[in-house]
Amino acid sequence: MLTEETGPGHPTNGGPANGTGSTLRTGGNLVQLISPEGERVHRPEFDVWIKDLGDEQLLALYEDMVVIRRIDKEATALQRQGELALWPPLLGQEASQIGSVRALRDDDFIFPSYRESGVAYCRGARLTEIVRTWRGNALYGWDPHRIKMATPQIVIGSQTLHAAGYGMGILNDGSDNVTITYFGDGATSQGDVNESLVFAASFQAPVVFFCQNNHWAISEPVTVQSHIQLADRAVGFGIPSMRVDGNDVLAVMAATRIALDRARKGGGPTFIEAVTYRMGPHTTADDPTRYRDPNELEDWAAKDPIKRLRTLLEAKGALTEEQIAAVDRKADQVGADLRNSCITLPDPQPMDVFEHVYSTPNSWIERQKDHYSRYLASFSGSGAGGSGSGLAEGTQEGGVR
Amino acid sequence: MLTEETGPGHPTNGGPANGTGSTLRTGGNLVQLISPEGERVHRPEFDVWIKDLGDEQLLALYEDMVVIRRIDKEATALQRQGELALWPPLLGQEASQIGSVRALRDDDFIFPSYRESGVAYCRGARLTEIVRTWRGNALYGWDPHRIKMATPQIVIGSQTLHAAGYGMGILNDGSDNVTITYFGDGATSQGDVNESLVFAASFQAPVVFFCQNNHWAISEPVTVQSHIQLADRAVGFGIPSMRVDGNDVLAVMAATRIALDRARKGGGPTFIEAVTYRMGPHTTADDPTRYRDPNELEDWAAKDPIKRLRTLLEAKGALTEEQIAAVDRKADQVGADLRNSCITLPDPQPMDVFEHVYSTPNSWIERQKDHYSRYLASFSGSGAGGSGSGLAEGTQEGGVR
Amino acid sequence: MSQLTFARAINAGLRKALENDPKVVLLGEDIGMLGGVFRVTDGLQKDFGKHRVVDTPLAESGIVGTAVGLAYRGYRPVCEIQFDGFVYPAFDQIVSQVAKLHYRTMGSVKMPITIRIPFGGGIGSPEHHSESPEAYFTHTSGLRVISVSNPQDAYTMIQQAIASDDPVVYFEPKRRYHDKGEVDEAADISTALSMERARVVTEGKDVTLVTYGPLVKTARDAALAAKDEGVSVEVIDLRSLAPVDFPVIEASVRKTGRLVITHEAGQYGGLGAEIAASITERCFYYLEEAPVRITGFDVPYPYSRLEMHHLPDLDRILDGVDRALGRPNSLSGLEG
Amino acid sequence: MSQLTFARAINAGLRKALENDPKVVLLGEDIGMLGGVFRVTDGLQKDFGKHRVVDTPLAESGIVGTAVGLAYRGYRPVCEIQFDGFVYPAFDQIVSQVAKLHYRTMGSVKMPITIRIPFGGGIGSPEHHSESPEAYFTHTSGLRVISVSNPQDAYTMIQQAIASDDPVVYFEPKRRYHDKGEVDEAADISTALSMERARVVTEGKDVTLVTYGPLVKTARDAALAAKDEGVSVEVIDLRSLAPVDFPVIEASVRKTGRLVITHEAGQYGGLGAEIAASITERCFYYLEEAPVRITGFDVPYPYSRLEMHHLPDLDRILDGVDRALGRPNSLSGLEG
Ligand SMILES: Cc1ncc(C[n+]2csc(CCOP(=O)(O)OP(=O)(O)O)c2C)c(N)n1
Ligand SMILES: Cc1ncc(C[n+]2csc(CCOP(=O)(O)OP(=O)(O)O)c2C)c(N)n1
Ligand SMILES: [Mg+2]
Ligand SMILES: [Mg+2]
Repeated sequence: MLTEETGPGHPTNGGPANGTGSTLRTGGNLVQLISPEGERVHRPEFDVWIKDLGDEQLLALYEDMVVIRRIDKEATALQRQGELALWPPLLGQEASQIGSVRALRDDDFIFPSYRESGVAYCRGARLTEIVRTWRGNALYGWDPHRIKMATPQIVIGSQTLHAAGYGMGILNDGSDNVTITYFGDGATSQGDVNESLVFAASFQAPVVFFCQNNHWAISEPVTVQSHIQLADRAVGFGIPSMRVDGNDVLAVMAATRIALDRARKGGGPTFIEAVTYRMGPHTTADDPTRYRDPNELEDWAAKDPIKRLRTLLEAKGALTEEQIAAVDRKADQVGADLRNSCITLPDPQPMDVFEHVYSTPNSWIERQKDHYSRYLASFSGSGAGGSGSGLAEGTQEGGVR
Repeated sequence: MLTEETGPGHPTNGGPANGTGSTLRTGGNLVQLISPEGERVHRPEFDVWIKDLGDEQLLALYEDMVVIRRIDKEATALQRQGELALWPPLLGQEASQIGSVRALRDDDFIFPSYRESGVAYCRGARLTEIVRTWRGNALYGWDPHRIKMATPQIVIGSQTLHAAGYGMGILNDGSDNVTITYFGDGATSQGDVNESLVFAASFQAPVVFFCQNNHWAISEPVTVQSHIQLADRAVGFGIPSMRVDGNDVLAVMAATRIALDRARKGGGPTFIEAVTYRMGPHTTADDPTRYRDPNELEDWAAKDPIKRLRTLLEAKGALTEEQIAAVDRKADQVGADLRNSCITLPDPQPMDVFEHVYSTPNSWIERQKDHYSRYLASFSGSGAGGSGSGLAEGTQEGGVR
Repeated sequence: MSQLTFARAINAGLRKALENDPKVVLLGEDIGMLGGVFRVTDGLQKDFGKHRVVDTPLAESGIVGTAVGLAYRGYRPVCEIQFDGFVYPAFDQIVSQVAKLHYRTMGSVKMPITIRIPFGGGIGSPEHHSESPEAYFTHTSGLRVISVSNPQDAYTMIQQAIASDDPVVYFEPKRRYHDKGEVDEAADISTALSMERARVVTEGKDVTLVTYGPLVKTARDAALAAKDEGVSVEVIDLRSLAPVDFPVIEASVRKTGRLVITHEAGQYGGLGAEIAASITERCFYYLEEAPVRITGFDVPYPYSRLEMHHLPDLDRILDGVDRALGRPNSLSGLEG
Repeated sequence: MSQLTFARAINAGLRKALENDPKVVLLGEDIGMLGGVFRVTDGLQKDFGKHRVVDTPLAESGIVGTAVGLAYRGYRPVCEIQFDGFVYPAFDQIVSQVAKLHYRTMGSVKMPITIRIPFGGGIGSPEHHSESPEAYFTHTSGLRVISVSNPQDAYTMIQQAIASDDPVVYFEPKRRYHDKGEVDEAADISTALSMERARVVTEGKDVTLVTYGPLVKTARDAALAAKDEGVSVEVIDLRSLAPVDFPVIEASVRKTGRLVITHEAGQYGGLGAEIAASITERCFYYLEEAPVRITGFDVPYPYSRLEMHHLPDLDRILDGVDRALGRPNSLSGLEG
């Protein structure tokens, strides 16, 4: 808890050595541990948090990023081919997603937005589970309790309050779990996100607020939401914050580890602004050429998160041609699996529409269900089941008619 | 607009000389220009904003505070006597209300909460207009357009968004008006208040956010809402803020003038935390002995806003016995007028219930109205009008029955 | 058996739930030290601690949104909304999260959240303190909505609501908080009447009168008054507003052929419309007259000196009974 | 006369309003440079400037709450809610402020705010993008609620809504955005049919079929199909959902004796319930059968590969018509 004396914007400085309650003030400067050119930048107070990462671990991070980019590419292609109804690309945000999710413990719970497919993949979501929502074959992706990650949240900002509540539950349990919630730059304007900061700060709940500032909320640049850095927002709630290069997987991981450690030790919430860029459209339904300067895209291409880790590893001699090829093969395999599991997804059954509205039978729904099954059964001509025709009206044979 | 370089919590320092966009950083220190003991404390950068106030003006502020305290006392008594259904006392917050409202121009618009009866009085609300809402004789107090002040807002925080929108309207008009919105410490937790800060900052709207931190939200101490100063909140939105002694009418006025000036000159919103204390219950329905340490009340009694101005004026020889008596007579007169206008308020007419739902006739309401007037007319026994009996069930004669 | 006020009965039910299940937590504004503005949670924080009975920051979306997170973590949160008119800031979390998460996750995530809302008028309060917003929730799939009319049900049904794996919105008729009634505190919630069931509280044969919450008392009084005039009114206390226990109403209407529904909420799209429509569908050939609705007017809740006009009372209900019976009434002779 | 898509017709109506009244301002997410996710505001920011067509921060309560403030300042704000499922964060501002301010201030403060909401399903979208929340608003006193079914009405009624001194919620059937129709851009909104009036769009004598928004087209198709079977269906496009123009429905039902209502929203407490209940009250002795409701199910909006089951279609409507006529139908033989 910050003391009264601390005043605005002055969370106590200090590295990890300070232990519980310590926090790093990043001020206006981005924390960056790998430059866009792939050089290792040293910042001792952050370096200490990633010193355990050897070549093997770095290679694994590289592989993760390559694989989730492939997932993204494949899913985008599937959407273009009509196999998915929609897809929200993560292109450009690989380091933010991988650096953060790989810092978590398996039993830490994640409350994502809709763009964290890479996080879900690392968390153990099956490929079918990742795509079926976007194919329109299910509302849900995976069982949140199995992989300790909620399903994609579409209502902007809602999930951050769930995280604050989950964190309050962790406190009640006396556990050292932490929960992390992902949200965008646009989301910071929603009342819910700000209320979540209030609750997490009030109860000192173990929550990591992970804001991926990808500079756009659909067509609105981040300056519509705020004229100052988003990282500053949290400070006004008494929550320490860090601003990191979101295209730098090491910086993201260091910051996330700092925040997790702080929370585990009872130090309460932390806010991380990962400064990154949405390289693709908002979703496959969007056309960014209507509102975005193509030069901006070029600038950010030069800061690519995968390229810079690759350059770093190559310079260290820690990434051979064979290793690159092996990673690409793995990515190809995942891409092929994704495609296959997508197009072979079984169609849902009509009566599924009534399942799981309630956890116990509900007289009103049961009656509606009964009536609809009678209705379907009345289509003598069309065999078992029948089907509605809301989209292609009047195309089917009449039932009892 | 703050630049990216400014970093968290560092609005540009500088006194009024800086002109547009200038703001005073108060840090952890309360701005105080009159000590609780009634001594004038000098802070040049604030003094300059009140240097035009001579003895006459100070006496007027004193009178205002005495009068609104009397209004409060009389209204509380009326409630105890069953003449008002409810009353939200302002006792202890006189300096916050007077220092701010008296800084405004007549054509600046006010969006209050429910506790700003003192503000309303100064603004020209009639005494009947102040009490009729609380008597249950009307939903509304006054015509907001007449006195440039919205009616009391009961839904916590809602009015702050109205202010942000009004401010956007001022910008569109190219006018140098400013709007001020009043809200409590508890309100700072509401999503709406935070969204209002987002909108005001985004559009640099001429809004003064006036937070009366009276330390309590009904039974909850301000620490439930925030562990750090509320003034710090705004800074994270890019809005400069000041923290002033809310029991010091001069400090409040100086700060409000600074904020107004800044807004008028296109400098955008400012947040003022007026640190004060709710000396009475939350409303007349509340019993603070259930949750509040009586010592706290004593401490704050020593910081009384009226007493300190009176001591200051007396020390200056600017407040004679006769002047004190004259002010008290004025207060007595206002108190008597208040009582009189309250108890003589005419009862509403039954059919008023249907008025003003829409601004033009609405077929559904017209029909309901017609049916209810037929129903009332059916009470042949009880003469014209009849009346429902929701509260005293079954007490009246049947109509057509 | 003890004599308890309505408020004390809910308090006793909450206490029982807190005792029986360590996962039950209460969240709300002023529910701790103060015991809630109506004292419904009086003494619970003292006995169960600040982690079980939580004074939250002043933000309703926050209260319900954090309850969702607590439910993810295995808790059974009970949220108090201080007054009916302050539930709307939480509407998004209720409608898009609480109500839909079970469906969204195909049953993986349960939302055993209870949202307590003191509702209705008649207490002389200012704006936003007397509303009847139940139809917003009954129209929301995924929620169960109940209301209680007497201390015994209040005691039992709050426990049933908390025990339910589905989210339940629990409407408390605030103007009855001080009414007393017998409460069997040993009542077992698993053998008590299910919270999905309605109850015939006064038997009758001429007219069926359906209501819930605060107006159950008024309806029973009306039935008594009607009896003096030789009209036998069957009063049904719905208890469950979503789903409504239609078989109970159906059985009654098949007997009486006449239906009156009364509630404080506005008529247009109120719950009475659903009941009138559904019963007309189910009992068309049994109905002697169109179902009659006696409700609050479709106006914002008026100031307190007018509220007795807005609220259905005994006489307005009896006028509706006359209408259902085809006897002379205030609208006699009106076409359509 | 020009051939315009639905979306272009609204765009033209907005343009006209912006031209005619400098106090009209548009607020919303992505409505500026992008022209809205459905391009309904395409080109308007370019032509009227950033102060008239405002890209707001991402917060719906903020959009509606600032619109209230703009209305205080004498503006006529038009808010765009990007999709139906995102209106709930603004619910409090709509229900407690927009709807009540005129009543609260006894007419001193007008709230000439229009809230545009693309609504309904059938476009294969993910969750929260296909809902039909109109009943929440029709149950809210102080609001006018309208929906449009064709480009001409879309063009005229958006202007009428903006010109209205009352707040209007304007529901746009998003799956019809690309449908084309004749639009007379010279149409005068003061002489055009009032937005409170319903319209008979297909005349008939056997059954009355009432609907609005996206299902008007479906209903007309159903009437055509029924004609082939010798059944004459009268289709009424409500246009105004609050208040409903009951006299038009009444007149039709007195003629046909049969009523079917269809909407995409869930049935329980949907607008269909009000219409069934009100028409039963007004036309009890003319009705040959109970009014029939053909609606979306009372489930959260399902994922897109199931939505064709959820949405009423031609066949389900015809099954309802059979039910209203007492002809064999899918529920024949069911008791009650
Ligand atoms: C409450 C709500 N309002 C509007 C939308 C429509 N919408 C979907 S994504 C989006 C922009 C989100 O931007 P940001 O938070 O920056 O996340 P990003 O998409 O960049 O990851 C909007 C407005 C929504 N999903 N929820
Ligand atoms: C949205 C909403 N929630 C709850 C309430 C009930 N309530 C009325 S006043 C109040 C406390 C407000 O505290 P604060 O903002 O500090 O203002 P103060 O009363 O101290 O002036 C509460 C919880 C309300 N009026 N509105
Ligand atoms: Mg973004
Ligand atoms: Mg306070």
